[in-house]
Amino acid sequence: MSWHEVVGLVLLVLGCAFYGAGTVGLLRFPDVFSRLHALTKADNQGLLLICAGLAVLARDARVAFLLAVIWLVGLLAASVSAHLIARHARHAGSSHASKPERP
Amino acid sequence: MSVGVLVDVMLALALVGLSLRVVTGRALFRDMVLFILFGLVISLSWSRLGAPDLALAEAAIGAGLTGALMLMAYRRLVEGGAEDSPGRRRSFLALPVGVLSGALVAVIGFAALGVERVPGAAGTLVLEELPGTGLGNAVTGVLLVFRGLDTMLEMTVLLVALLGAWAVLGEARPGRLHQVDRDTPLVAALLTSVSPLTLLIAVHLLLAGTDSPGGAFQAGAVLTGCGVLLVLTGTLRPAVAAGLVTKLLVIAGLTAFVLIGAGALAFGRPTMALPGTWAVYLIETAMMLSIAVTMTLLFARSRGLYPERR
Amino acid sequence: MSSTIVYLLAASAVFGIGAYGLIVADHLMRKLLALNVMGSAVFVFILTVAGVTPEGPDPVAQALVLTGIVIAVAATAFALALMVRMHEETGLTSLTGDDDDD
Amino acid sequence: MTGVLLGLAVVFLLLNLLAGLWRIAVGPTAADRMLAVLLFGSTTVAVILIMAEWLGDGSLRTVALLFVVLATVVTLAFVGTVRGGEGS
Repeated sequence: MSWHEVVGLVLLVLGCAFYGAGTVGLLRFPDVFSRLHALTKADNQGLLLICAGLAVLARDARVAFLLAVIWLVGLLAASVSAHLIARHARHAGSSHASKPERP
Repeated sequence: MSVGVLVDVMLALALVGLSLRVVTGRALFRDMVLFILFGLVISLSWSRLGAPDLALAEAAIGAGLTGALMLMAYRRLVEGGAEDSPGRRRSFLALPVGVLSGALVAVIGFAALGVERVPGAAGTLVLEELPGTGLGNAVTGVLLVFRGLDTMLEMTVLLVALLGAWAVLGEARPGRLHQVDRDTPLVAALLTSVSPLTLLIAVHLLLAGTDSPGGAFQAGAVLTGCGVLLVLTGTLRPAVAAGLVTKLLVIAGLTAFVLIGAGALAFGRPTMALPGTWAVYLIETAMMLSIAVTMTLLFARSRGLYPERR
Repeated sequence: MSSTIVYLLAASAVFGIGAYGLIVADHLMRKLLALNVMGSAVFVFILTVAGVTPEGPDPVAQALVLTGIVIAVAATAFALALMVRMHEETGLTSLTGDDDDD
Repeated sequence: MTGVLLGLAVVFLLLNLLAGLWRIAVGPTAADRMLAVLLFGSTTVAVILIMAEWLGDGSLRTVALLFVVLATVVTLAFVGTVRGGEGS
């Protein structure tokens, strides 16, 4: 295994760890907003690390550029989505713990 | 290779589990959300099976558009006072029918897998003949060159679906869409950055589609995503009547197909024989526009759209 | 080869589940969900059974499924329009006529 | 070696997806479910990107790009569907 494979795989594993943490947060945290907090870390940081790792593995400027674009757009989409959902949740008045079942 | 099979098994389990929850769930909204995830997993399966053309279409349509369509229809039902009834019919037939039809599919599948592959099968023939068409993507080749008639008829189906939807549309009610609040600047930022990007990707898919994964359907689906985004944010508003441009765009794909396909007859060539790569690009562009406009109208549940004036 | 069998079994199971749901469902939206699930199962089935060429799955099967995906969403959109209109006219969301029984 | 590790990364992320389904099953609010969908979508993008490297199919990166670009459609449809304050 050459150095770039090692570096790429390490970044990839770190990214996966962030996703794992995000999932744990989604499952274990008590209310919408703290879950949101956990999840956005996975979205931003996890995807960044995975993209960086894959770019190092691929060793191709075009691929690296595409991965950068994917991460940037993903960042934008995730922030807007998270913002909209948080607003929605606040309007729905579910800021404290859980409310009974109903879409 | 065993890791590959492990991935396959996980995807398969996710598919079965999700479909089971979608079908037997007790809250309609939740089941629609699960259905969206089902589309995501199907898209992952296409990626895994080595069919990026399908993964592209599924990502835009299966995971995005169908889900958005259902959520909007659900919204209208709730607005109209419909109850989210978990209603379920008791039927002694249901379980046996489900089990038997599943078993039947499995039996047919295993029988089909057991049949020995002959060298002249359609797929290999296509790959053999492909260099003669000037196209590099076998799927696009099948869609436009080898089975052009099917694709033309598909455009007809799309048109009929739209006409049908127009026919059942209420008279004076151009779908009242509930727009997303626009007082948050993020939505505007999203629109200004994402909609040009979707256009770019659509054009890229269209042009790349002759040689690599992509093509009119995928490009049309992406463009539909852009249209739906604009409708959802209220940038495009439903109109009561269809304008001339809208009507022309809706029939553009079918028209291009008929003109070029039947025009071949006038020059003494077989029907649907395309005269060259330029014809492929022309038809694909027309199809992309038709698909995008038709689907966006189906989504907005209106006869036309007009841009919001501010 | 074994992945083919995995996806074939999954497609069969999902198809059966969809068929079950189609019969059991009362709400039209739920019937539509079941129908779409069945459709996806058929797509997976077609692609797995069609076999592979050196350049990925059989291109004819891929074109067939691609067509199918687009038709399915068009049909779904039409069915949803029909359902919404029916609800506007009659206030019902199921074909049995009695929404409330469970 | 690299291939196996990439495959294992895919397996790990798929396990995350399966675990996230639990949040959708229990809710309790619609917003919770949409959050899970958000994570689901993001994880799907990561899985497809890793698959592109793993299976050596570069066109899968376009699929991933499409996913991130259209990820907001469903969220917007959701926010437009389930009105704030309507929840129960």
